[in-house]
Amino acid sequence: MSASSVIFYVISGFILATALLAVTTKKIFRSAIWLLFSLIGVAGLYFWMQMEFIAAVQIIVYVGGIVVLIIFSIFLTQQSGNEMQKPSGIRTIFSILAVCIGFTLTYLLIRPYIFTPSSNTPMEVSVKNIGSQMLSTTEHGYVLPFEVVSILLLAAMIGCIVIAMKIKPEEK
Amino acid sequence: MSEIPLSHILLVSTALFFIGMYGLFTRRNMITMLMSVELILNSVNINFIAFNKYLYPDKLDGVFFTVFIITIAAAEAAVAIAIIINLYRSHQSIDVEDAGEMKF
Amino acid sequence: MPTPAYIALIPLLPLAGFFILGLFGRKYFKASSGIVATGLLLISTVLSLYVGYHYFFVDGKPDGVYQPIVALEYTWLQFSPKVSIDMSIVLDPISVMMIIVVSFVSLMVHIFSLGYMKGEERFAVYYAFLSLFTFSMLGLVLSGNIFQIYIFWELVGVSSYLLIGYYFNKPAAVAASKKAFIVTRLADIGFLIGILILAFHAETLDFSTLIGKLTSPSPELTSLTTTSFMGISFLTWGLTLVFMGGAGKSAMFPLHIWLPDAMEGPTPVSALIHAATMVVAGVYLVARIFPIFAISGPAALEVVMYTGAFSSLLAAIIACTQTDIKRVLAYSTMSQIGYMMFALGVSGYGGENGLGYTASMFHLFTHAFFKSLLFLCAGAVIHLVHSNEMKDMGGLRKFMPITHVSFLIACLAIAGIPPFSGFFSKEEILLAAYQSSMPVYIVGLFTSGLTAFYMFRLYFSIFWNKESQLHQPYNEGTLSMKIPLIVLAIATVSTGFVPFSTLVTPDGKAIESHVDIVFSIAPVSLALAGILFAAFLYKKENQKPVKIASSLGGLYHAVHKKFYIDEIYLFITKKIIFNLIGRPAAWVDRNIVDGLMNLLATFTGRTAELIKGIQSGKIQNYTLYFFGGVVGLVFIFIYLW
Amino acid sequence: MWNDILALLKQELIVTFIILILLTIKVGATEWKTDNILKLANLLLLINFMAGFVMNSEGTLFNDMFHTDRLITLEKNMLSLATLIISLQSYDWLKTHKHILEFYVLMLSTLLGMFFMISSGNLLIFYLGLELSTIPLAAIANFDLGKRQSSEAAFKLIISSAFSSGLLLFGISLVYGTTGSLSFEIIRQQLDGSSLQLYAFILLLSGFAFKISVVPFHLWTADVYEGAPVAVTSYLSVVSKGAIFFVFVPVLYTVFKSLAAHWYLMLFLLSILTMLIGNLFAIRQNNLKRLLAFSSISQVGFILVGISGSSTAGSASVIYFILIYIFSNLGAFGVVSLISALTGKETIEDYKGLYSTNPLLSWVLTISLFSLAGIPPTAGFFGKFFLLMAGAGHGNYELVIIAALNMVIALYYYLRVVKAIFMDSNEHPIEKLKISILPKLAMLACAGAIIITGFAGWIYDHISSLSTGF
Amino acid sequence: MNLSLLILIPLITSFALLFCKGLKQVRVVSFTGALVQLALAFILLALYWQERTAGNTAIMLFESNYRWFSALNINYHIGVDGISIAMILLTAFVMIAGILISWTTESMAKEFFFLLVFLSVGAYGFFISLDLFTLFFFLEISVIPKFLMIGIWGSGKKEYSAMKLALMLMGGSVLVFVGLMGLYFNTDTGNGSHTFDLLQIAQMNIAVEIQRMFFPFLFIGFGIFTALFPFHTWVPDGHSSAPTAASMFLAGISMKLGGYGCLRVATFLMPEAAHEYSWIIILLATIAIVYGAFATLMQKDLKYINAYSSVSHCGFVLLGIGMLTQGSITGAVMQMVSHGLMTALFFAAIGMIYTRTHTRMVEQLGGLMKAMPFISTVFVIAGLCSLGLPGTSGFVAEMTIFMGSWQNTNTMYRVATILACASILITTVYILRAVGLVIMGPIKNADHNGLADGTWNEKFAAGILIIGIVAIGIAPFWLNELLGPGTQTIIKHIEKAIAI
Repeated sequence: MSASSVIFYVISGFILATALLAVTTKKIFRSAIWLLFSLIGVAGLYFWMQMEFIAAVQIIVYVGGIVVLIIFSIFLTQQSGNEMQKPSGIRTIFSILAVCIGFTLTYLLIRPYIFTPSSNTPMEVSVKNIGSQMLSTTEHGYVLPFEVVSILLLAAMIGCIVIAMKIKPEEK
Repeated sequence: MSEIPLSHILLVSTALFFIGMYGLFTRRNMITMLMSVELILNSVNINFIAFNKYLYPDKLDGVFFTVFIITIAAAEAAVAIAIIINLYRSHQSIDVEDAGEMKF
Repeated sequence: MPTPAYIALIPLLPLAGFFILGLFGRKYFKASSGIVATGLLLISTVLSLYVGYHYFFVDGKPDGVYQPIVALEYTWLQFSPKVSIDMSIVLDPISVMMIIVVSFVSLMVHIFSLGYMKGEERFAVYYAFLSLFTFSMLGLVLSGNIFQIYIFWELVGVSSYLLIGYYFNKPAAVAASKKAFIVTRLADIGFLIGILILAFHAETLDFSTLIGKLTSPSPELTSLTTTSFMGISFLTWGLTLVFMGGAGKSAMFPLHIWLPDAMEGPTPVSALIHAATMVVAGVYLVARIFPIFAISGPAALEVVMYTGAFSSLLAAIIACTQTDIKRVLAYSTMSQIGYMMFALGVSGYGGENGLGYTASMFHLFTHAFFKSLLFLCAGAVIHLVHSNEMKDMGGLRKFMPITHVSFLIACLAIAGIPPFSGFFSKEEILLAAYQSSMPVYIVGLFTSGLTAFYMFRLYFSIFWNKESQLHQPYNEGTLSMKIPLIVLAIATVSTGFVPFSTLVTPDGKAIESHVDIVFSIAPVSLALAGILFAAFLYKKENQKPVKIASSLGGLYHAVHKKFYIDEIYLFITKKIIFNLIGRPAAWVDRNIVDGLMNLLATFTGRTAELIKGIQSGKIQNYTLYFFGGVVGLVFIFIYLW
Repeated sequence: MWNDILALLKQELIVTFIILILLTIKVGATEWKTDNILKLANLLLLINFMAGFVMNSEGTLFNDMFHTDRLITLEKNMLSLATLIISLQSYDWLKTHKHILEFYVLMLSTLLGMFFMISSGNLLIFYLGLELSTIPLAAIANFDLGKRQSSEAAFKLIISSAFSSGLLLFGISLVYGTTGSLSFEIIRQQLDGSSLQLYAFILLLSGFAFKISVVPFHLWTADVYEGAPVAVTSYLSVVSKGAIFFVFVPVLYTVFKSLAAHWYLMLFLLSILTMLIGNLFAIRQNNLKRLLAFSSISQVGFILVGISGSSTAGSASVIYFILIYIFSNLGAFGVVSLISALTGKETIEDYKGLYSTNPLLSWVLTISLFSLAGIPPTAGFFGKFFLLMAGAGHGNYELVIIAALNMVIALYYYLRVVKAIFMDSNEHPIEKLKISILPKLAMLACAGAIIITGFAGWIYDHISSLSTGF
Repeated sequence: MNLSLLILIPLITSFALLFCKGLKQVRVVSFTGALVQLALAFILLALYWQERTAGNTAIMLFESNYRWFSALNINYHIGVDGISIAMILLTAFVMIAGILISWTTESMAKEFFFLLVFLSVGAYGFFISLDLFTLFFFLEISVIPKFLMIGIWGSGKKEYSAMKLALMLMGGSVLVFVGLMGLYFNTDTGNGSHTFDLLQIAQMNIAVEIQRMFFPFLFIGFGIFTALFPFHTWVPDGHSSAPTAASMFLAGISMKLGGYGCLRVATFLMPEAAHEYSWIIILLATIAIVYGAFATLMQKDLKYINAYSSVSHCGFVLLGIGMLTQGSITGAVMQMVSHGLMTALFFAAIGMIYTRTHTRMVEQLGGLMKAMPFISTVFVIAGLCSLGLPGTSGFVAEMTIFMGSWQNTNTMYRVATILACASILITTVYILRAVGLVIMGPIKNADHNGLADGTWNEKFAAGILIIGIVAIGIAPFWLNELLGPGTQTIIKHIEKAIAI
């Protein structure tokens, strides 16, 4: 077993373990931190796959953005030290059942499938390539999705502002 | 990297997917539900990157998809958090069980 | 040869009367409606007498044999290319005889009613109904098509219903009218099915074609005789069922129960419908298709004979115990019609064998006059004492001499005392019976004695017996009431001398008339004995009848209660049909059939209530179900399928 | 190139332009009067709708990521029309609202998302369009800011749609993994019907099914419909649902054609479930919004029957039905939203005796409900008839029979409302409402369209001639 | 003649009604409309005779055919034969009577007349349709106005009844729909497209297996409309709760839609299946006849009496159709016309009684003949027609059915015929019971003494129906002749099919 594979298993183990902790731990703040670790682990996986750009985006957006947002909202809404309410028993059982069945099914379907890799020459995943394709309208151009997503972000922003704005008391 | 078969990576992503799903099913706190959703999206991202890397390295479809998913995840999280905050103002709780006023 | 147009007028004039009085009578003819109807009918009567004269003595016998003449024919309803109802007017000896009887008696009743019904609130309606009845009856007898006869048959039934129920606020009248209609309707179903059977095989509804086909060896006849149901050939079924219709209208056992009750109608109506005309429709019907009975369906004819004989006896026995004078008359009618029926039953076809037929028709003819006379007299009596019960009467001979004499004449006629008309017709009937069936002859003979007894029981009870309680000098009635009595009395005396056997025979050929003195001794002496016995019991007020009655005990009671036949019917209808079929049917409909529909609705609602928990309002459950759906689809479509 | 972009992206550009205008007003110095904003917005939407009729062209852009043709243009136009009607109907509600401009911006951005989604030739664009049409919608679902139910609805919407997106994405990733492309065209060629692809398809299908609320993916529907502002509910039930159908049908018919044997049976199963569950729940609803929510679920079941016809008739009948459904559902929701906005009353009990005070609203509601129930002479009859006919064309009469029987159950709850309006007496019926001219106009337009659309055979013929590609 | 006028005139009338103000205008408009329609129906009849005597032997006359949904080959195809004309005449008669009977409607008069006139659009359209789609369209159009009329202006448990009626009729039309689908997709016009055209389908030979499968849908579906046992339970509730005019229309015309459909669509287009299933039809029809009659015996509410008797009488229609002989089918159509007129008259009479006495229970009524002779006479006439008295249409129709049915020589079918014949006795019993209790006898309720008799409009309404009844009863040959070509076409079709 090479170092690369060892690293992979370590990262994978880390991702799954922290993710599991993130969804099971009782303290909400801890949960957020475990999530953070898990996301960093995913970023590690991207590094491992030599997708540095994606890894960077992962860290910037998730770790720097979303998790911080989440932590803020936790502070806004909750005493972080409190334990969370326990889920109802029956639902937990059913959830475990559903998740296990789902996982088994999915994996049983994925594993035997023989993926046929493309034989074309690989393209370098460089920031330059990504950048030029992102804004290109020609072959492999992603300008349209880019524009769509920008509108989406704009809309989401407006939505957030309207909703989360403090309502003045007399309006109620 | 090449010694690791694709299916192992897919195993990880699938596991992550269902861990996220488990969280979504069982977490009573709205914010933790949101976190579970992020896990799910991450698992999909791993899928895309792995497929792109292992199978179709000639194009960057998977990579781009991942980028857009990450963006959307951010937007979604933002809106969701805004809604949760709004909900918290009226319910004084972010327990999802309390948000079951409309039923049957 | 009379032209068709004015023959059609005979029934149509009363119909016009019905429409005029029915639509406008209430407003415009409140007082004059009687005159209008009577006037119209008078024209009809004159016309029918004229037609009768023409048919019998001028045109009817082109070559010594009376031929049916089709005066008018119009296709009314084409059922199929072959089978149609053709509205037609057929003149032959019996139809001509019948129109004379019907129009004449009806005219008398119309005239009588002018006085009798005077002051009634629904005077116009009464005459409208009376006109309708006359129309229907005339139409019936003139029919040349078996379905046409059925049509008028029903119309006669309904007008009878309307007339019986004329006093609609009297519950008894309502019940009686209902009963009459329902019982005759029951019989009519038999008639209808009989028609269906005969018409289907013979492929015609026309009488002459029908008779022609079914009396000669034809494929139609073969198909009727060879097909059978329950071991009896279709021909016999058909004829018997047609006879069932006749039995219903003619009040033959066991369909007679409506007739006595029908006396709830106004008395002139009883005279017209339940004595002279409608009740003989059954006899007329059998006579109409008599050749088929006689030539092809002897079995059915036997049914006719025994039914007639039994009914005649039964009715005579019951009549002896009744106290309502109209009911006595009603049972006597039934008995006399039984006579006519069995006379047909014992008759054969052709030549001298047709004596029974001739006798039956003769009796029908004479009976019409004397029986309507009896009823009208009874009407006059009731008009005076305002009661139908014998015990309220007695000694009326001084108060109403004309009525008294007329009644006596009629009684003598019905008892068969020569030289009154009844004697001649009855004599022929008994002779015919004697020639062909001894048991029937004996029954006839015995009945004839009984007839004399109960008629004179009636006569004595009304006009003799005790002294009347009436004291004030009393006018017997208006002129319009007296004239019909006198006319009918004259008719009763004279009609016996009509040479019937030369006019009305099954095959149209004249047969020799028999008035055999030797043969007459037995019936006449029996009748005299009956009269004497009645005089002995009822001439003076005494206790003898009561004693005899009590000595007979249960038998008397059974007879008095008309052998409980009514009760049996009531039991069947009220208890069995209403309670065991009607009520359960209604219940099943509301609770089972409809319940099933409602159950479907309830079931849907329940299911909806049951599954409402799915929509629990909890988002995590929703996602769980969501994923469950995915897993389900995967299971079904990847692993199972 | 630019000419192409201008021509083919015409509708999207117009919507974007409108968004920009509204944003300019928002950030501009002068404070606009509410009334004027509304009038301007409606005018712009009207222009948007009108523009859909002129200078239409067909073609593809961005190497097949975006494509449009006359059918797609028509579909977009239908959505524009629906948006216009909703905007007009919500006039009285919006007048009292503080964030009208934001509302319009968000609504139009979802519309834009739908346009892209319909025109997508690529899973990426499809996904982005889908999200663009969902996330802002969740935000405006929360626009009754003070109301708890509104936030609850928004939360349920966004979480469940995030979950469904997760599954959908997982499916897309598998499709990508097995076919190597995101382009519909290539996917179509690459499908080999293996179990994994079938699995991916099921995940994709569940994503679609979630959006159009097919049982058992429908559970969010009623709660969200009830809690959200009625304008948003109508939008959700008509526009976003319609948009998904517009993309669902071609995706099924072309991209997944090789899996037809499978998806046909899936649709069979799902449509039965959908109709049945939708109806059974609708039967016991007292809140009109909730009732309409379940009714719209069962309508989806009927549409699935039509889709299962998998032919030109299938596609044409679905599009035709959606056109009718837009009018019918908006007619019903329009009345409900007006009454809800002006009086706050939403239950069937409140509607008792409505006819005595508000005959116009009653008639519009009644006609709309009859159209939903599929009763002639309303257009719903024709729509349903052709849907089921398309289903029967496939030879599967069992499905048609079940669907037809479900129409009977559906009739029951529609008639319950009609009964309340016309037959029940009420001591305190809803008072006579003063309705502004624009909403009134919108109502009458709906009612008129409900009557006319059915009889105008050429509309169906036109749609049918456009969908001959399937 | 342009047959579309038959639809347009009521349509225009109903829309004109929407703009009317006040009861007076409403009355004038609706009455004028109905009158014009009646005139039109007679003109149509005259033109029809003219065409036929001129030797036109086409199956349908005055056809017109417009494309409607070309993509699906759906046309607006209309045309008439004698059968349709008879039904159109019936509708025109009942409509005018219905409008007159409702003359004094006070509450929401405009809506009432609107719905009433609108109902007739459905009936007219149904009877002239030659395209199954159009036919179905018009069939369904009439469901909802009935619901509204019963629910708004009805009495008793009106909402329940209205709902039941609407749902059951909808269930019926749903079955019809499935049947139509089955037919449509098994037709072939030669160029691969399917057709709804009645005449075209009649020319095709639909495979027997297909017929076997879809005939029951069509027959039961239409059967529900015409009170086929055991789907008749909407009839008693619906009829009894409906306002008078609606009851008249419902029993008089709506139920005939079903019979007409059974004949024109189910039997005509699928003769082999009709032949194969005829024993079931006859069984159900016989049950309906006998059982309906017995159930009527026990009813206490006048409207229930008439409603159940309608079940029984409509059983005759189905019996006639099931027997598949020309006579029986002619009889079935005659029975439809006759029952339409008769039951409308009956309901009119009951309505008149109800508006005055405010009760329909037989035990609370009695001796009405004294208080209101006109209404009572109408009641009696309706009753007599119901029990099949000669001179009324009931007799003609029933006898034609019996005669026709008897032509079917199967023993069991004959037993059915005999049972049907026997049922007229039960009919007699319940009719006389009702007449005896309500019309005759002493007056039970002293308040009924001073009640007014029929007003002019009621007299007119009853008169027009009685004229119809008597016109058929006295001169059935014209109806027979009118129906002849139509029934012959159908019977030829059936005979050809059976022979194969």
